[in-house]
Amino acid sequence: GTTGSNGNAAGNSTGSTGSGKTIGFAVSTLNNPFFVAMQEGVKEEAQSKGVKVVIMNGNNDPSTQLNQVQDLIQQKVSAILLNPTDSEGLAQAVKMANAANIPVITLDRSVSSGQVSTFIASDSVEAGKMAADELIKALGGKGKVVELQGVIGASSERDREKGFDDEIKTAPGIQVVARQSADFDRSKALNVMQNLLQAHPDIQGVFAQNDEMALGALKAIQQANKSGIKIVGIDGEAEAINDVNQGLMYADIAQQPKEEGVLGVDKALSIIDGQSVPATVPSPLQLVEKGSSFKGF
Amino acid sequence: MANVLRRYHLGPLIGFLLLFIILSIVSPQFLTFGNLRNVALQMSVNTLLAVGMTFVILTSGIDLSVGSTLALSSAIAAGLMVGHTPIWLAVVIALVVGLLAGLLNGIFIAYARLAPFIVTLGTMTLFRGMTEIYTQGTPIFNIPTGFSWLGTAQLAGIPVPVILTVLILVAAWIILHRSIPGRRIYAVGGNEQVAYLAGVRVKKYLLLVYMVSGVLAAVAGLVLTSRLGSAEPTAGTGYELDAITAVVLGGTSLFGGEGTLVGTLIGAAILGVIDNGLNILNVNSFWQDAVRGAIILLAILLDRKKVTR
Amino acid sequence: MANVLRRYHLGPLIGFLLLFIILSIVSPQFLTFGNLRNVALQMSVNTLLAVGMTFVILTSGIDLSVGSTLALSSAIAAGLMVGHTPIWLAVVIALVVGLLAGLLNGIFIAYARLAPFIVTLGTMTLFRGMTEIYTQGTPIFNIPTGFSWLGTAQLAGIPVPVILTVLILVAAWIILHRSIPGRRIYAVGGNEQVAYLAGVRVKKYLLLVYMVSGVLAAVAGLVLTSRLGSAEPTAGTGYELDAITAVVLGGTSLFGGEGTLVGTLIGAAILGVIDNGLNILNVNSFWQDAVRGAIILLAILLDRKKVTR
Amino acid sequence: MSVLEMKGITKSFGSVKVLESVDLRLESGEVLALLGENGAGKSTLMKILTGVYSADAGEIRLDGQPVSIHQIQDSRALGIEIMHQELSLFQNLSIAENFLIGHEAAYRTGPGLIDYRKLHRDVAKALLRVGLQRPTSTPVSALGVGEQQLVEIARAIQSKVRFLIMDEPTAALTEVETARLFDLIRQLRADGVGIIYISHRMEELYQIADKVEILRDGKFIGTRSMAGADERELIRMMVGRDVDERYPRRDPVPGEMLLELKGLTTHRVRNIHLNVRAGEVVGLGGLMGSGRTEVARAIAGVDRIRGGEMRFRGQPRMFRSPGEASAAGVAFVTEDRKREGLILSFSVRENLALPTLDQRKRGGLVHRARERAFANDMVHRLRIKVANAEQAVGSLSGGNQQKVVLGKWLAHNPDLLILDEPTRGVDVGAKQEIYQLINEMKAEGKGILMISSDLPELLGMCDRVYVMYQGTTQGEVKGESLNEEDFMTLATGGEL
Ligand SMILES: Nc1ncnc2c1ncn2[C@@H]1O[C@H](COP(=O)(O)OP(=O)(O)OP(=O)(O)O)[C@@H](O)[C@H]1O
Ligand SMILES: Nc1ncnc2c1ncn2[C@@H]1O[C@H](COP(=O)(O)OP(=O)(O)OP(=O)(O)O)[C@@H](O)[C@H]1O
Ligand SMILES: [Mg+2]
Ligand SMILES: [Mg+2]
Repeated sequence: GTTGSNGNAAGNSTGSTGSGKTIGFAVSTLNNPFFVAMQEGVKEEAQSKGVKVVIMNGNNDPSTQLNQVQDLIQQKVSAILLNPTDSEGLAQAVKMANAANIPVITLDRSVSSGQVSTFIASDSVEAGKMAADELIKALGGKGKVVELQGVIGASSERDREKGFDDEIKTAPGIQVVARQSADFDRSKALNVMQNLLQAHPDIQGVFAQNDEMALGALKAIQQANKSGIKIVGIDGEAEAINDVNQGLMYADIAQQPKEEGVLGVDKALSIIDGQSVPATVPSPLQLVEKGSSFKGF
Repeated sequence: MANVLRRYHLGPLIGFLLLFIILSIVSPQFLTFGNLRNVALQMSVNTLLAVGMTFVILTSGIDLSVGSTLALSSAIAAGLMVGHTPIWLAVVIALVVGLLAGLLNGIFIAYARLAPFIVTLGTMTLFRGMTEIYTQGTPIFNIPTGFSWLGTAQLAGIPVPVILTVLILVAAWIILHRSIPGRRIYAVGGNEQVAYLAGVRVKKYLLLVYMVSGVLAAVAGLVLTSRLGSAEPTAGTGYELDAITAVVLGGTSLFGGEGTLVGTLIGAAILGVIDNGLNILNVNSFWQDAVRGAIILLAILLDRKKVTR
Repeated sequence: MANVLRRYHLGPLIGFLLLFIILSIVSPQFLTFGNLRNVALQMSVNTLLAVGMTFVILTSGIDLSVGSTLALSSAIAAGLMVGHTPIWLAVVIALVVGLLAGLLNGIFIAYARLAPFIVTLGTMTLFRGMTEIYTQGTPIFNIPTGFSWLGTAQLAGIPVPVILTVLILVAAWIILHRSIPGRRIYAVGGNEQVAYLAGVRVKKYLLLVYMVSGVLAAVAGLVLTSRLGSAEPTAGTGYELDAITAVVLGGTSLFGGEGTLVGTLIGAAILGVIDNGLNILNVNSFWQDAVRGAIILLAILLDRKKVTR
Repeated sequence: MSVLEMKGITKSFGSVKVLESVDLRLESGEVLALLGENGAGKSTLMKILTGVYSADAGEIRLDGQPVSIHQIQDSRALGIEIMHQELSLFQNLSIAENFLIGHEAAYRTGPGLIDYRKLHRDVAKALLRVGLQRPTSTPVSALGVGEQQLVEIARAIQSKVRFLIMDEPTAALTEVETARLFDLIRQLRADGVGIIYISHRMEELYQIADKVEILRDGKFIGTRSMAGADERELIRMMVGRDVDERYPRRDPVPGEMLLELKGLTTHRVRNIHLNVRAGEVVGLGGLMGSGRTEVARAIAGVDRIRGGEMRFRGQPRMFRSPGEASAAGVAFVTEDRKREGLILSFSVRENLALPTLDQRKRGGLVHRARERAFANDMVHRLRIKVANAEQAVGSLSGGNQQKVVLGKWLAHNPDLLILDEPTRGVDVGAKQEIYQLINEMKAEGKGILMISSDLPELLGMCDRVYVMYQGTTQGEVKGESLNEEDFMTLATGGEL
């Protein structure tokens, strides 16, 4: 099966010389369609460019990912695409790669220290800010909203919350009546939202820090037979985009993970070829509102 | 005295009632029909898993794979429904998947005589992996709307999942507490060796409890999928711990042979009420875990009795 | 025969060697000094936790709180270091925090006679919550570089965490397998009542094992923090399961009184090698969980023996 | 009239041959005693007969026809019931539910539900037969050892049994219950039930058995008709040598006052008065459930003392834990070896060494060579039948397990030794050895408090005996009155 052929492929190539270069891709998790899409981008682009890619899933644990980067260094890959589980924790990994002279490109999230060749991302703080702007617009600057938080302590949770909180303050008419965590999880969001609807039957808006939670909140609202509550999510999952287009969600701040993956491979090849690349490569956020032709991942 | 306490589950019950009363006082929204209905609805998935877990733990086993079984069976059901398989057939297939998952655990445990903890830890990872492969890491949505009845409809104002859970609880109660197989399960958990000497087919009953747990995990998965309208590859992650917590909070011994379904229900209710209360009181997210942990510790302190372990 | 198998850990050892040989054949990178050093380094945190867990499980207990204790103690240490507390003092305080965490578990379990599973489940949530409150959900970084020695330096080509782990393993081995307290820990796990009647101060030893587990969790936390250069509020989540898996894979009975540290080391090595192997073989991510689960099941099948449970 | 025969039964556990071509023949309406030393293979033979183990060779015939018994259900279908030597009750279930498991067919109603009313009615009747006055819904865990033994007896005879095997049914019973049991056995015999009866109490065999079959080291030695069989000959056949004098009591040389109880009261016993001097063996007797064990537990620091006074070596003392008692020089040999005496996952060596670990240490470490030497010595001294001291204690025969329990406390070299049923399930030869040990300790000036349900033993070994009745000391028999009549008068609540 798949496992066997992968094993052989890895077994046949020692080092990174010859026509086929090997690059490593350390992804924070594949338990989330966002990163699955990023992986798709990396794989497809690598295939079309004829390079081999070694993919490692960090399962959202910084030390697991640190171990995996060590393994990549050990395998002497030509470049490492790093989608860090955490900005601070993976700095150490980047320093180790620096010491081994392997270029590192960070995707979606960067690291707080160590030398990164380039950083390709959409800005999570900015995404939070855009979500706040959408809610302000939707509610005409007045009303009660709730915020569904991701896993407490996860960097995406912190950044999106920061962007949202700072921006929502600019509309004094909007009151954030509850901030509760649903761990970026759809079924938890369903329960949490049901509970919040009990406590605050009069809310008019929901900011969900990712689309999974937005979709869970939507179910809770539908099942409570409420209407008119504006939901804004972040990510750009196909299911959420679909719901935006049907008017079920108000808006989505879409990132383009597949694009980030593609860019990552391209920049890595440039660096390997000795070309210079800019320190940051933006992967623009896409505001999706009803009627947009944007396709999600 | 200790016996009375145990028989009427006074320990866990007092914990539950205290929580209930405190929440009723501090939150005006708590003690409303709508909110209690919500709590019951939200408890249903964990209660279903905890019922199966009670069977398993009574034999001094454990089933860590329920969360993954839930994910696998519901992903397969959702995939089939999206592929236009009739709903009833997809449901039956999901139940069969749950049954087979339990059967696999049971064979390893009853026939290969391996430790339940490590077997179900292995299958937990295996079934999760199978779910990831099947879904390719992406949620399955656009499930036919007909299927949403199970998770979202109400009969006489009571959500269908709640009714289903109550029916299953009653059936399980009759089996465990009134039927011959039920007494044999207690016997196996009390002392496997003695049960064997008394002529109980120990292996058969070990197999049985894991199959019950697997099927109930599939039922829980169907309820969850129907509520969400989608099947997630990550669904049910960590649910095994919640189910075990409910069982143990309810006074069932992890060493087998002692415990009741009523206790399990109370345990699940304690957990359900904690989560609901934290949300409606809008307790700061940073504080929630600390509060939840402290309440669990207080609840078991109230139920202090000679070593449950 | 069964005895020989058990004494020399042939079951788990065969599993480990098979894995090792297969990986050496299919991957040219596996059997290199650099890679094996990596594996050893990567194993160190789990091995430290698993050593403490072995003490606990030998008394038929369990400690689910180790991951949270790890997070709490290292967050506090990191916070202190960032606040200019001398490194040695911050380290000592972290160890004391681990000790106190274990003490709290131990008091609930030894003196209040509550079930270890549910107690440590409560403290797991409580300590995690305390970490979240302390860190306000944000990683603590900018830790003085002097502290990075512990996690990143090498002595004679061997990483410091590996040396530390080996030293602790040896000390723990002497205590468990050669000392009088060790024998008493086994006795408490074998039959608490008998041990008590033979004059063993059961409560003292129960307290002790949880304190050992707490301190080792703090040590593991310091190693991890030093390796990462930052302390994360989510650090250690789920590590308890890995530690328990290592212990049980190593042949220790969850029912207490039986098992060895050598077994635990082999168990941890199996897990370490699986993860390393899956990575260097570049196994498709969606397939990794399924493969990992299947390997765990195969490893225990190889160790098939009379009920461990 | 049927005949049950076992022919050429051979069985090994690993490399150890436990039974070698053993024959057995049992007819309806007869009581066959099975006699043999600890570890001779009696229980193993019975387990083969009931399908718990399968024989490596040999066959079982019923009325001349070979029958195949490979699992427990097979023997039960043939009407063979067994009461195992080790208590086999579910501690977590009620008395009634213990009757149910294994006999579900009789109480099935509807689709697999339980006819609890019929169950409780039947169980109440069965308890009445054995004279146990407890509600049928009592959890077994709340019963004393003796009471549990009665429950097992009641359970074994409830069904339609053709052949009944009783593996040491009286080990935990006193005279009164034993007498009632013998009435039951006679009744069953009259009803045509064939009974195999295993016991280490020789005098019982004369009371109840028709024939006796002797095993030694897993080999068939011979059968005798019980009437007129010579006890010395039986013992010689069993142990292979002569065992003299049944109760080798020595004259006491009472010394210092070791233990005095004045009005001692706990949650189960009250107003206990007794004393033990150095150099004497003092008995504590009474009927089952009279509270003997509770007195011992209170002295040894297991149960809390709620009233009265206890003096040890003249000083008022109450031990708060067994550890404290043991440090002060009190050793307590408990009666229930599985629950309180042995760690089954430990080897013989580790069990023997447990209470005295501190005596063989080097730094904080176990002095392994000395521990091994000690264990080998103890195995030798008590003639514990094991391959070596590393053998798991769980695989020993019942009597040998009992010797391990005794051995671990002998090593402690206490001033006061409390023995609760020290010879339960121990064979005659080994009993003699235990008696010798008791006498040696006595000669060394130790005080011994001995509880035994074996009345001849109690009267034969002790210098004087306190008799308990319903949780209190009713009186003392010594000198002239050290006899069964006076003992029983006190034990049943009378006055001397
Ligand atoms: N499961 C087992 N595994 C290994 N050895 C065993 C096992 N069961 C019994 N033995 C051994 O077989 C021998 C016979 O044991 P058995 O229990 O039949 O003796 P017994 O005659 O009933 O003795 P007792 O009078 O002490 O009850 C003993 O040496 C014992 O150690
Ligand atoms: N756990 C318990 N719960 C309730 N009653 C108990 C318990 N343990 C013992 N008893 C009762 O306490 C009384 C005295 O105990 P016990 O039977 O141990 O006395 P004994 O004279 O040593 O008799 P035995 O022959 O059973 O050893 C008995 O009536 C017994 O049934
Ligand atoms: Mg026997
Ligand atoms: Mg007694």
